[in-house]
Amino acid sequence: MHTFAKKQIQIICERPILKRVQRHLTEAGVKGFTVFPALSGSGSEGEWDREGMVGDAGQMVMVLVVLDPEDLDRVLADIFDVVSPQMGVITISNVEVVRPDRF
Amino acid sequence: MHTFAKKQIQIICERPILKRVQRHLTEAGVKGFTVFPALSGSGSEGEWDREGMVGDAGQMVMVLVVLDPEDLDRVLADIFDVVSPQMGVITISNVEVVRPDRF
Amino acid sequence: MHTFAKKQIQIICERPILKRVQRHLTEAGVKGFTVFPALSGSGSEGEWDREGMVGDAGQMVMVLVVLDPEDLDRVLADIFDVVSPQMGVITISNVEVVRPDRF
Amino acid sequence: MQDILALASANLLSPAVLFFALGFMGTLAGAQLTLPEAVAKTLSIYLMLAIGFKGGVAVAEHGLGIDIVMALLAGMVLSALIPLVAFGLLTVMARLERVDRAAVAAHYGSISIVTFVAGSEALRVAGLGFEGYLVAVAAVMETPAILVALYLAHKGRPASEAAAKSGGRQEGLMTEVMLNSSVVVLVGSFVIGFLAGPKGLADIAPFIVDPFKGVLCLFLLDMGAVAGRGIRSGWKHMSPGLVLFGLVMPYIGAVFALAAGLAIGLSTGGVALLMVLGASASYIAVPAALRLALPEARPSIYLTLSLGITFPMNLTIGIPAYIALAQTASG
Amino acid sequence: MQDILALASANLLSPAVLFFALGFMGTLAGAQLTLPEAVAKTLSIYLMLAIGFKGGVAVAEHGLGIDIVMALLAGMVLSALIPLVAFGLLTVMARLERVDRAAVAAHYGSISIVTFVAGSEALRVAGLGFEGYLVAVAAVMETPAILVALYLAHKGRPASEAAAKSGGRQEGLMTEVMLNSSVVVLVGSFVIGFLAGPKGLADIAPFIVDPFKGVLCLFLLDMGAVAGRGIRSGWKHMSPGLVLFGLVMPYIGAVFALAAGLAIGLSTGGVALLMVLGASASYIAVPAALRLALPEARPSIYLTLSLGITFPMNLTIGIPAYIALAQTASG
Amino acid sequence: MQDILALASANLLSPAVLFFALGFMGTLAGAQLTLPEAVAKTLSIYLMLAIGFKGGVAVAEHGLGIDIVMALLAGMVLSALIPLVAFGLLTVMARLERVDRAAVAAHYGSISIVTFVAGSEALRVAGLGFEGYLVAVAAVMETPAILVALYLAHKGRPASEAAAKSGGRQEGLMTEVMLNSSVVVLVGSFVIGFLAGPKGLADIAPFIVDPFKGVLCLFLLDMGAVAGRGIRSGWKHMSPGLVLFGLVMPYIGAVFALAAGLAIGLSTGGVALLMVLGASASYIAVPAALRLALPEARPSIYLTLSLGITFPMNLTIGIPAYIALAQTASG
Ligand SMILES: Nc1ncnc2c1ncn2[C@@H]1O[C@H](COP(=O)(O)O)[C@@H](O)[C@H]1O
Ligand SMILES: Nc1ncnc2c1ncn2[C@@H]1O[C@H](COP(=O)(O)O)[C@@H](O)[C@H]1O
Ligand SMILES: Nc1ncnc2c1ncn2[C@@H]1O[C@H](COP(=O)(O)O)[C@@H](O)[C@H]1O
Ligand code: NA
Ligand code: NA
Ligand code: NA
Repeated sequence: MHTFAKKQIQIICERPILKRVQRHLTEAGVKGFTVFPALSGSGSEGEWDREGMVGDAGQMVMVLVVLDPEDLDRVLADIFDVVSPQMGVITISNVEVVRPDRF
Repeated sequence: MHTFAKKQIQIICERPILKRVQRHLTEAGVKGFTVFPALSGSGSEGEWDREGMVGDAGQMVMVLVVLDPEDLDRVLADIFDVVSPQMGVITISNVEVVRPDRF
Repeated sequence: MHTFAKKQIQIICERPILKRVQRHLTEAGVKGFTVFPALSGSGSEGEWDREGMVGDAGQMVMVLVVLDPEDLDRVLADIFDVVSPQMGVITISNVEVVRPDRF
Repeated sequence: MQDILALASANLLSPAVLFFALGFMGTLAGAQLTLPEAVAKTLSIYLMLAIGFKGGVAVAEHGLGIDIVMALLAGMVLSALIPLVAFGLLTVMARLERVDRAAVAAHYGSISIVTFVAGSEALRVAGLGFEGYLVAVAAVMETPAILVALYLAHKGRPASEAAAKSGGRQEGLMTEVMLNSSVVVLVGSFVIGFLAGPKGLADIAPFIVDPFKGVLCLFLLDMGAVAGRGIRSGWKHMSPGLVLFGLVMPYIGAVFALAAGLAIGLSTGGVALLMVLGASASYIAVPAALRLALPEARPSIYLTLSLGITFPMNLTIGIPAYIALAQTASG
Repeated sequence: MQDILALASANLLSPAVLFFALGFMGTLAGAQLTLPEAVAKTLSIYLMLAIGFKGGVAVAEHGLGIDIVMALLAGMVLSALIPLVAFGLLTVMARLERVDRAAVAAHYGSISIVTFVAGSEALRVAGLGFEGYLVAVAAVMETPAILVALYLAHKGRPASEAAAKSGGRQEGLMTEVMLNSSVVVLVGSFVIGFLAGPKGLADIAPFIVDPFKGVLCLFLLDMGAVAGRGIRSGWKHMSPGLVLFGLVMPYIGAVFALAAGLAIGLSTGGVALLMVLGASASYIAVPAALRLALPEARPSIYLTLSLGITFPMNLTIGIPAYIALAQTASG
Repeated sequence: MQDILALASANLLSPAVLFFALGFMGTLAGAQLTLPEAVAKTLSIYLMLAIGFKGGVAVAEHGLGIDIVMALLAGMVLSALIPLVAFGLLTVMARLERVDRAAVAAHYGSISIVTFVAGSEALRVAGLGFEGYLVAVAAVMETPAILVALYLAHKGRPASEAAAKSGGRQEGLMTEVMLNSSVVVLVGSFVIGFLAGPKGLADIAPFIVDPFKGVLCLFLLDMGAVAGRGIRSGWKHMSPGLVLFGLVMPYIGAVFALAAGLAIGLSTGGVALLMVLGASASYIAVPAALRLALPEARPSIYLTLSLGITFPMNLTIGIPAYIALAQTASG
C-alpha cells in the first residue's frame, strides 16, 4: 500500500497539566490526538504508581499526536514550553500513514 | 545485540469494532498483537473521554502489531478496509527486534 | 527545533515480572521509564483479556524506556535475559528528543 | 392538577434527581464530576442485576400468565413502530443525512434502563404498583428498533451500493446486539429472580434493595456529568429543530405506549412505566451497535440528543408527566 | 439421601450459584459478562476482608487454643501433601511436561478463597457452624503447595541446568508469595477482627455482613464469565485425561482433608470446610507465583483446569457432596 | 487523664485505624495493598457525598443562622493564616527552597477530608455531637491556603522573573481549584442534603449511613498503603527537621483552630472538629493545584509530609488529643 511520511509526537506528562496540553495542541492546529493512561513510572523525581491514588497529582499520561512534518516544529515549540517546567518526556518519531490528508 | 528489522502497525480504533479488527488480524495470520485502552482524545469528529462512560461506543483503543515487513502490505490492506469507514488512525513505523522468528 | 537521536525500548511483558524488569532497568542505570497497562492481546500462548481478572497472572504491561544509543546494548542484553523466558515482546525504535542530557 | 404538581415537585426534589442536576450543572460550569469508567460500568450492571432480579421475584410471586406474552409483544411492536415515527418527524424537523435520521430513530425506539429505574422509583413514591414483568418488556425493546433503523438507513440506497457498503459490516452484528451485556444481565437476573423467588430476594436484599436508591444517586451524579459533557461538546451540532425533536419525541413515544398499555390492560403504574419505556432513548446498547452497523452516522448527533436532551427531560419533567397522564387515562 | 438431594438443590438454586451459571453460560454463548478488572480485584479484596474479619471475631469470642495450632499444622501438611498426589495422578492420567504437571499440582495443593466462601454460605444454609479460625487455615494453605511444586519441577533436572534455569528467577519469589495481597488482607483482617471483637463487628456489619451474599452474587457472575472464557480459549489444550483429573482430583483432596479434619477433631461443619479447602484449586496467588518461578509452565493448562473445570464443579456439586460426606463421617 | 487514655485506645483499636495500620505496615513490609485507582477515587467521592449530605440534613434540621457565616469566615481565616505560620516554621526548621516551603505551607493550611471523617467518627464514639455545617467549613478551607502559598512563593522573586515564570501558568488555575471535584461533590451534596432533608436521608441511609464505617475501613486500608508507599519512596527526602515539622505543625494548626472555635462559640465537638481541620493537611486538591501553579515544588517533599507523616499521626494520636484538648478548654 502506498504510504506517506508523517511525524508522531509522544508526550508523557503529568495529568494535572493535561488540559493545558490539550488546549495548546488544539490552538496549534493539530487535527487530532489520543491520550493513554500510564500505570507507574520512574524518573529524575523518583518513582510513582497510580494504584490506590485518589488525586490527579502524581499520575502521568501519554499523549500521542500524529501530524504533518511541516507542522512539527511549530507544535513542538509550543508544547515544549508547556511541558518543560513540569515532569515528563517528549519524543518524536517517524511514522507512515495511508491517508495523508487527515494529519 | 544483533537485531532485525520489523514493522509495527499502530491502530487507534473504536472499541465496538475491536473484535472485528482482532478477527481480521488473526485471519491475516499475524502472530500476535496487544491492545491498550485510551483515556480520551480528539479528532475530526470532536472530543471524547471515557471517564464516566457506561457503554463501549465513544471509546478508542490502540492495537499494536509487530510483524514481518513481508506481511505488512497484506495485513495493512485488510485492516484498512475494516477501520477506514470508522473513526480512527493507522500508522506504521520501523522497529527492531531480537528474535526475528517470532513475528 | 533542534532534536537529538535516542533509542526507545518497548517491552511488552507479564505483570508478575514487572518488578523484576524495573529492578533490572534501574540497576542498568536507565534514567527513567513509564509503564502502561494493556487491555488484552494474543500471541503464541493464545489470547488473554484482563477484564474480570482478579489476579496479576495473565496480564501484560508495556514498559517504555527512552535512552541513549550508547546504553542500548547493555540495557537490552540485561532485559532480554529477564524477559525472554517469559511471554512477551521487546522492540527497539529510533526517536528524537529535545533535551538530550535527560536520557 | 395539584396532584400533578405535588408529583412533579416530589420528583424534582428527590435526591436522585438532585444529584443528576449536580452532575449536569457542575459539568456545565467546568467541574469534572464523572466516576471512573470501571465504576460507572459496574454501577450500571448493578442496576440491571437489581431490577432484573426484583422483577423476576415479582413474577414468581404473582405467577406467569398470558398477560406477559401480550406485554412482550406490545413492547416489540412499540420498539419497531416508534423509530418509524421518529424518522418521519426528523425528516420534517431537521436537515440530517438519511443515515443520521435512521440512527437517531433507533435510539428512540429502544429504551434507557436508567430512566426505567427512575420511573419505577417515582411510582413507588407515588404509591403506585406495577407489573414485575415490565423489566422483561424493557429487555425486548432494546433490539427491534435497531433492525428497523438499519432498514430505514439502507432503503434509500441503490441496492448494489447498500450491499457493498454493508459488506462484512453486519458480520456478527446480531449476536453482538442480542448478547450485549446489559440485556443478558437484565434477562438473566430476571430468570434468576424468578427461580430464587422471595427467599432468594431476602438473602440478597441488603445488597440489591436497601442501598438501591443511594447507589442510584451516585450513578445519576455520573450520568448527569456525562450528559453535561455531551451538551458541552455536542451543542454545536444541534439545531433548534433537533432540540425540539429531543424534547417532543419522548411524549409521542409515551402516547403510543399509553395506547398499547391500555389496550393490553396494564395497571395504572404499569401503563406509566410502559410510557417511560416508550419515551426513553437508549444510550448504551444502540450507540455501540450503530458504531458497528452504521459507522457513517454521527455520534455527536445521536448521543447528544438521547443523553444530553431527552434523558434530562425525562428524568425531571417527563416521568411525572407520564405518571399523571397514565392516572388520568386509567382513570 | 433425601437430605443430600435437598442440600444439593438448595445449593444449585441459590442466587450465588445461579449468577455463576449466568456468567459461565452467557460467556459460552458469546456475551461479555465480566466486570472491569478494577472492580473484580476490589470485590476479591472485599471478600477477603469480610471473611477474615468475621473469622477473627469468631476466634475472639471462643478463645484461642491448641486446636488452632493443630488446624494450622493440618492445613500446611495438606497443602504440601496434595500436590504430591496430584503430580503422581497427572503422570498417569495425562501426557504433560514435568513442569506442567508440577504447576498443576501446585494449584490443587493451594486453595480458592471464593470456593471457601461459597462453602461457608452453604454451611450456613444447612445450619452447620464451623470454627472461625479456618480462615487462618485457608491462609496458611496458600504457599506450601508452591514450594513442593517447585521441588517437583526441578527434581528431574540435572542440578546444573536447574540452577542455571532458576538463576535469578527465585529472587524475591518468596516475599512475593508470602506478601501477596490476598494473604495479607485475609490474615490482617483476621487479626483486626480478633482485636476489634464483636463490638468492632457490630460497627461494620452493615458493610461486611449484611450485603455479603449479594456482593458474592455479583462477584460470582464475574467469576463465571472468566471461567467460561477460560474454557472457550483453553478447551483445545484439554485432553480427556486432564478433564477427568480436574473433576476427580478435588474429591481426592477432600478425602485427605476429611481424614485430617476428623483426626484433629473439628466440628462437622469444620470438617466440611476443610474438605472444601482440600478440594479447591487456586487461581489467584499460585498462577502469579508460577509466572515468576516456572515461566515454562503453560497457564492455558493450569488456569483452564483450576478455573474452568474444578471451580465450577466444586461450586455446584462438590460443596454439597463434601458437606454430605462430612455429615456421614462425623456422624 | 483516664478519659484521655480511654479515648486514645478506643481510637487506636477502632477497625478503621487498625485497617489503616494494616495498609501502612503491610506496605512497609513489602506487600501491595492498594486498591485500584478507579475504586480509590470512587470511595473518596462516596465519602464526600455521604458527609456532605449528612451535613446538609443536619443544617436543614437545625436551621440556618448567623453562626454558619461566622464559622465559614473562621475557616477561611484559619486556612489563610496557618500557611503563614507553617512557612515561618519551615524557614527555621528545614533547609528548603522557598518554593518548597510555600508548597508545604499550602498543604497545612488546607484540609484532609478523610481526617475530618475519622474525627467525626471518633466524636460519635466519644458521644459528642457537632455542628452539621462544619462540612461546609471544611470545603471553604480548601482554597485560601493555596492563594496564600502562591503569594509566599512569588514574594521573594524579582517581579519580572515571577511574572515570566508564572506566564500562562495561572491560566485556568482558579477555576481548576474552585471546581475540583472533591469540593464540588462535598458542597453539592451538602446543598442536596439541605434540600432533601431528613426524608431524603431516610431514603438513602442504607447507602450513605449504615455501611459508612465499613467503607471507611476499606478506604483507610488503601490510604495506609499509599501513605506507606510514600514513606518508602520519600523517606530519603526527609530531614529530622522536616519530620519534626510534620509531627508538630498539626498541633499548632489545632491550637489556632481551638482559639477560633471557642471565639465563635462552637460546641465542644464542633471545636474538636475544627481543630481536626486546622491540624490536617491536604493530599488531594492542593497537590494537583500545585503541580499546575508551582511545578518547581517537589511532590516528594510535600506529599511525603502530608500523607506519610501528618496523616498517620493525626489519625492515631492527633484526633484523640484534639478531642481531649477541646473538652478541657470548653469544659
Ligand atoms: N527515559 C525515560 N523513558 C520513559 N519515560 C520516562 C523517562 N524519563 C522519565 N520518564 C517518565 O516521566 C516521568 C517524570 O520524569 P522526570 O521528569 O524525570 O521525573 C517519570 O516518572 C516517567 O514516567
Ligand atoms: N492526528 C491524530 N493523532 C493521534 N490520534 C488521533 C489523530 N487523529 C485522530 N486521532 C484519534 O482517533 C479518534 C478519531 O479520530 P477522527 O476519526 O478524526 O474523529 C480521535 O478521537 C483520536 O482519539
Ligand atoms: N507480534 C506481536 N505484536 C504485538 N504484541 C505481541 C506480539 N506477539 C505477542 N504479543 C504480546 O505478547 C503477549 C505474549 O505473547 P507470546 O509470548 O507470543 O504468547 C501476547 O499476548 C501479546 O499481548
Ligand atoms: Na423509547
Ligand atoms: Na486444595
Ligand atoms: Na489544615
